[in-house]
Amino acid sequence: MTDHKMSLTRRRLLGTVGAAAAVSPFAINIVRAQESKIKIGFPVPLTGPYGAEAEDQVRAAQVAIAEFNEAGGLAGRMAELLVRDDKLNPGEAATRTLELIENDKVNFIVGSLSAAVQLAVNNVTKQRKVIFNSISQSDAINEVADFSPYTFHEALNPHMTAGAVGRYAFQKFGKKVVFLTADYAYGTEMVTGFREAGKAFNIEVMGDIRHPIGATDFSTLLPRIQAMKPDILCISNFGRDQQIALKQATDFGMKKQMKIIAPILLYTGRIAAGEAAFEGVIGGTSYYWGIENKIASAKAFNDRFRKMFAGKVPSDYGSLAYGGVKTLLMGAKNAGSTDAEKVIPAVEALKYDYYKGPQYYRKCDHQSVQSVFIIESKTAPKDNPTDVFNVIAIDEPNEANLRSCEVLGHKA
Amino acid sequence: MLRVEKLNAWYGASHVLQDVSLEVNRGEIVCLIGRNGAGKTTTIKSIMGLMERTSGSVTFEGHELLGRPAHERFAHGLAYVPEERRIVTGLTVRENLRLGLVSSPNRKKEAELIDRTAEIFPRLAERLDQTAITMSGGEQQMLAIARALISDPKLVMLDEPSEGIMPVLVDEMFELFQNLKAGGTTILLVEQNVELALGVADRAYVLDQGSVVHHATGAALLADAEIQERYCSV
Amino acid sequence: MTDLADNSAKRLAPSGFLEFARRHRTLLAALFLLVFPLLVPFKALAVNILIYGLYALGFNLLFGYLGLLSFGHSALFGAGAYICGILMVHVGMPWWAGVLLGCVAGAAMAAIIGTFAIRTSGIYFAMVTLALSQCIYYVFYQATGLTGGENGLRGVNVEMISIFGLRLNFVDPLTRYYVVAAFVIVALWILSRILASPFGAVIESVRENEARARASGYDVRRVRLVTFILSGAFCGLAGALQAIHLSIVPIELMHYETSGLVVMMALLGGMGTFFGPFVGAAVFLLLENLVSLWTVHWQLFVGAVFVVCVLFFPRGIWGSILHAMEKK
Amino acid sequence: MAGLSLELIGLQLFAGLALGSVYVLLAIGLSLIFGMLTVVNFAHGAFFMLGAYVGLWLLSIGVNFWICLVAVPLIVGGFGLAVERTLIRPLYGRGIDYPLLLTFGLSYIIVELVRIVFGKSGYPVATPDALQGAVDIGVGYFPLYRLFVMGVTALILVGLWLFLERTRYGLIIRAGARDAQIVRVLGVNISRVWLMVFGLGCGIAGLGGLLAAPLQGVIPEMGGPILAEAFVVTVVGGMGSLMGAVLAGLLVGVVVSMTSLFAPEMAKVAIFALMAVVLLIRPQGFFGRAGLMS
Amino acid sequence: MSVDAEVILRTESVSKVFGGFTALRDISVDFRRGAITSIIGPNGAGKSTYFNLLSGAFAPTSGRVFFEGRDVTGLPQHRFAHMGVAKSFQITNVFPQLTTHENIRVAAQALQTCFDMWRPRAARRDLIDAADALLHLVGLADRRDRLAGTLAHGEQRALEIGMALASRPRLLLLDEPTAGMSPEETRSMMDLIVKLASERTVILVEHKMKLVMGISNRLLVLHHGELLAEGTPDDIRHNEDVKRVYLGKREH
Repeated sequence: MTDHKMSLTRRRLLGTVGAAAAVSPFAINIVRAQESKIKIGFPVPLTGPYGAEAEDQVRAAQVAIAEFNEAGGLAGRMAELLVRDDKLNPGEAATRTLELIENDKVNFIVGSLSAAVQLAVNNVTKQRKVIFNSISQSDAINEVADFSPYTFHEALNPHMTAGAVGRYAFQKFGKKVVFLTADYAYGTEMVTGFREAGKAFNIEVMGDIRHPIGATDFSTLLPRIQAMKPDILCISNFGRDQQIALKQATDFGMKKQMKIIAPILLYTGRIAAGEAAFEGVIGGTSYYWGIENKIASAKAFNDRFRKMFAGKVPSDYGSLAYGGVKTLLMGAKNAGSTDAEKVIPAVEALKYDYYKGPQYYRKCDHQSVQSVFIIESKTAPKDNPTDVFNVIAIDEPNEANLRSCEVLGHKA
Repeated sequence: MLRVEKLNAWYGASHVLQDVSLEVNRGEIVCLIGRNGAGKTTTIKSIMGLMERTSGSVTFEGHELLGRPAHERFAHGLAYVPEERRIVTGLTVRENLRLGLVSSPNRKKEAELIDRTAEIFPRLAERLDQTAITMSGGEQQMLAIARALISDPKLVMLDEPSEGIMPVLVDEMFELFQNLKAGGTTILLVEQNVELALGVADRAYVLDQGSVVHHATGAALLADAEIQERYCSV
Repeated sequence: MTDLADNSAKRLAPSGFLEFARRHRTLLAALFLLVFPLLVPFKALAVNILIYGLYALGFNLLFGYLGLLSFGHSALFGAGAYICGILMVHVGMPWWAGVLLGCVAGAAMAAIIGTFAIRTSGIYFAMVTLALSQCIYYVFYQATGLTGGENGLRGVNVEMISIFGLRLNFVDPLTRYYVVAAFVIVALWILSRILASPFGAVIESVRENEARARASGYDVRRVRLVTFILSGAFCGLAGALQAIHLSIVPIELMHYETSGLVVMMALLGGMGTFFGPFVGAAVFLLLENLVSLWTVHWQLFVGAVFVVCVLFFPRGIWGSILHAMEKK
Repeated sequence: MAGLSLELIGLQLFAGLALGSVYVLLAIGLSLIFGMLTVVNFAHGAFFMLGAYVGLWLLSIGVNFWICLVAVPLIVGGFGLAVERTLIRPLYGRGIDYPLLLTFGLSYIIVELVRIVFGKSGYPVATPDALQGAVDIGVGYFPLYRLFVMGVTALILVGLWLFLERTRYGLIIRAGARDAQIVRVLGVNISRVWLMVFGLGCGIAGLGGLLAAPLQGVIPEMGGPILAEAFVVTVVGGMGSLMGAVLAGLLVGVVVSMTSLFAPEMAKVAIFALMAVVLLIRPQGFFGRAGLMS
Repeated sequence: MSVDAEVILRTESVSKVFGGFTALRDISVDFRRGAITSIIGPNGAGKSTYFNLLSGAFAPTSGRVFFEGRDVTGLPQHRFAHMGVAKSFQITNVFPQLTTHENIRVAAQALQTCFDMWRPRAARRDLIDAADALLHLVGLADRRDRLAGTLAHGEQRALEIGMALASRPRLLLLDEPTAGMSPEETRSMMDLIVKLASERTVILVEHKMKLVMGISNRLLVLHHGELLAEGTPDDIRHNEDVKRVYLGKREH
């Protein structure tokens, strides 16, 4: 595989000359020769606070590309990954996606990390009928307003993770629940997921405290939560918000008073925030490398990843990128074409187990139906600093745990 | 003691001092007179090192000062009392006086020097611990002068000390200048109140449009109605 | 257009091409914009440059020409984008109505902020506009039903547009570029006329000497407010064009970093010059694009460029070029 | 409202003051620098972040936390000195915009350099052993470490106050902030004073970063949000006023904590709303000088 | 308040207090139409404060100001120009980055149009011509296209007067118009003032008493914020109080 960045740079330099040949608005899309590479645009937030996650996404995507190419590609057509920095900004992501589609003429787009970015990318791709496989979380992307036949969602959505964690926690730790929620769509979607799951357990919601996204201090919110004396505190936020909230809740001695759960715990976040803050916290994840002793495909994926990247293990968001790229490439291979109209039914038809057990895309909203792992953070053993979670339960793939197609506005 | 030769100064692009040359001898009171905008203030600001761009020569006791920063010129024994009595109004009178000593080697004797100053300026003695803003204009001017004197400078330059001050206080101030002179302090004075200034001055320079146009003893100038009319008319 | 419109003109004896260029600056700019997409790595970036260039021009009307530093222009830019988007998505208005009303919305937002902020000046004006724009940011952030909140507003889609019976495919990048360029050129022309008008003279005189302008009989506050509103109209238009270009409106458009961005662009290009802000926007975006392809540490380069510019090219890029030409 | 009691309000008030004390630490440095140099230091957040990283690095090589409390402000302050000497000094007399833009660019550079050296992901910083746990403050339990932060802030304030009011240098700074020229003609090398003040402000910001590290961990972007908040505090208090910075810092802390109690999602907008209201009523802030910079 | 056609401007016991300091105390004066009235007094007497009250730069703390019988107390500054009051400043106050011609043109434009933002400036031939005429009047015709900031001090003062005249005022207020001028410049400025006074009322603030004695119809003497004397030049010349504080300096 050539270094895509190098070749891009060269093209840029030639661009001022070369572009003159392609100015005619009618000449678009003619030059898409069959023997050319399969190009996958990959916008992820390389800069900004999720740079570490994004780098792991790139790594895992490269694993999928390498496997595809080693297996001979699509009748000899090799795949290529075009990485772009979306800077965690939807506007930048939309611009980058336009560049990938209009300039680089990519066949598929996979990527994104934040909800807003994935919705922005999706809006651009669906208008241009380019397949996009989103690898970040959102409930909105399943809904009819944002969904299109070109939209796939390999990642979990908040409803699924919160539901799985809720079903596990409410029966175990108690019914009195307080939410500490980031005040934006993703946060409220997680709370909705918990509440839906909680109905079966008759949970009592004592409070839902919203904090502004990007908060660095929770000390003014925590005393009130303590005063409510709940059994369970659901910290429904993400990334750094979550790390700081957990750290400060620990400082306030809240872990002794209540069980803290989170819909999603990030591997990279746990590494960054350290064991003390996460100790004993229970949450959900789409993937944890430690599942490899139970699931064969996970073992294969981890080994391949370790081999390519000096013994590193893939993170949760990384593995989603692997799945997202792999499914589209396999769909193309099965369809024998990169034509979107042919690839879509092929991907819809996939029943796959690439890295975490059986999965498939639901027909109506192209949501990947998959398992959710319930994990508990622990102190890593001395000899293996990557061993930070115990997988304490597996919520098996089940369409019944998803919001129904009707609820989402699709004609089932 | 102070020798200024071919001093030029600029505000931005405008050339405001042109080849100003003057001398101040030890123990003298020398006065700069001239109309508003004639360059008097600019001259002493240049001597003190407060102008951005200057050329020529300013020597003080044989040291070339041009190009040296203001604080070094202070260290050589120059003191400057700017116009509009620039005391620091948020500070007390005592603090303003202390400010006069912050970089003087005399600061070890601070208490003693403040006591001595209080004797010379009885009006300040009463209000040492008041905020300076509570004082009248004349008292503020006295404070500004006292602050410049407390470090025992060799040469004091004063810019329009009598401006906007009650006549009684002006008289008091000019008496002070004469006393200072008697005590060995050298004074370079810029004054609008020409008659009064020339009355105490040993010598005076007349400035007009950024140049020295006339130079004579105070008494001679006081008698020269034509020069006064031409360059200082009120 | 007379040479009165541009200060730098007066320092120069009228001479040959320079004088011609000055008189017909909109025309020359239009010609340049026709070939501009060929010089840029990709069309979407060229469109972004047009839009941010217009945003910076609007900002410069207030900062460079009137001398008021605003840190709240993101609210004007964002208002244009959101109102255009909301009217198209929720009300179903045609794209052109959305764009025009987006422009109006920018002006209206400027009127609201301006009414409060215009009482202050200097660094406090910057801070009041910052504070008010942040409040407006939260209003739009919270109104998720209309704006999509954190997720942003999606679906501001324009597929085909027809102008005088001519049907154009707006999804096509080059077509999109020329449609946006047409708006920008008209805006440039209008701005150029405003600056050359009697009111343009009033703006300059208020910047030059507020007390004198007041004594001459100008209501300085109203002049400021009207200029702020005009600035808002240009920024609102830029915002609306951004909405139909990207087909989304991210909440980030409203954030104060978007205000800071335009300040940087104007200073980088040269505030108070007609094209400076446009040049600043172009250089900034191109630089960011190129450097971020080489390295993820592009912010290091961006930061360094600013430090170097401030230290060694305080007139900005365009300002330095003009200055060098005048010296010859 | 569930669980609302007098104790809770008291605890909330206290949490607000504790939060405010971090704002104060940032704002006094900003205010000192602005009041003295009329430089709006946009890199102040970067210095805060730098303090946290320098602390992280020192702790990782085995320096104990208490020594860090002294070493970090010295190192960050020293860096501030270098910045003033090389980058900011050439800009004096060129208006307020240029230092503002320069420090803005500088903050990009500092943040990116930290990313290059320390990586993009954050690191946890453990609360020092002696300061772990919570103590009863009468209205409820409060983390000991936060009390410690309040204590350090109070100490810095008292120290700064004594320095400014009782020492020769303090006198120079107070006078120099009002009239730099007078101080020059009284023999003070004002550029050296400006240098020291910039270093002092940056040093205090660095200390703030070190103190914040155990509260929130360290990441390269941690200076951004706190800078915005510190700006609000400085502006509300009156730019250049230390007293204003202290009162406004505590006020902003309390406003945040009280909004958190009743409408937590509005906590962030409350800060800016407060600033807008204060500035519209009193454009120069609580203790600012009218007409400054206008 | 009866409209007295002879009185163009009247202050009724106006006072001005700045943060506890009384700069002006209880001054009542009628200014006659068509006369040159000079306000004199030593530095710090409150001349400039009084001038600023007359020109509307700020409102009095107490008392009232009437222009042509109309109460104008506290009206914003820009309204004064529209009523027919123009002023020049004590410190030179022009638009430095605009040309000399543009300075006057902008000032002339103020009473006609402010928010005309469409037509080119060149289309307003009348304003351009008016500005040229005024340049001629104040003797700056050959400086037409110079940036005002580059003019000599005396020229800038003349330009200011031109700008003040551009609004065709009935009352012209001049604050130390000869400050910092050479004797030649001063003389031509005085000639200009006399010429201007033939068509409009002029109120002059001056530091140099001898200068205005010859040209003024009436004089006001301020001292420590109070009105010390008022009358014709002869009255003032012989007033004992005035002699004491101003003319006679001190009798040693």
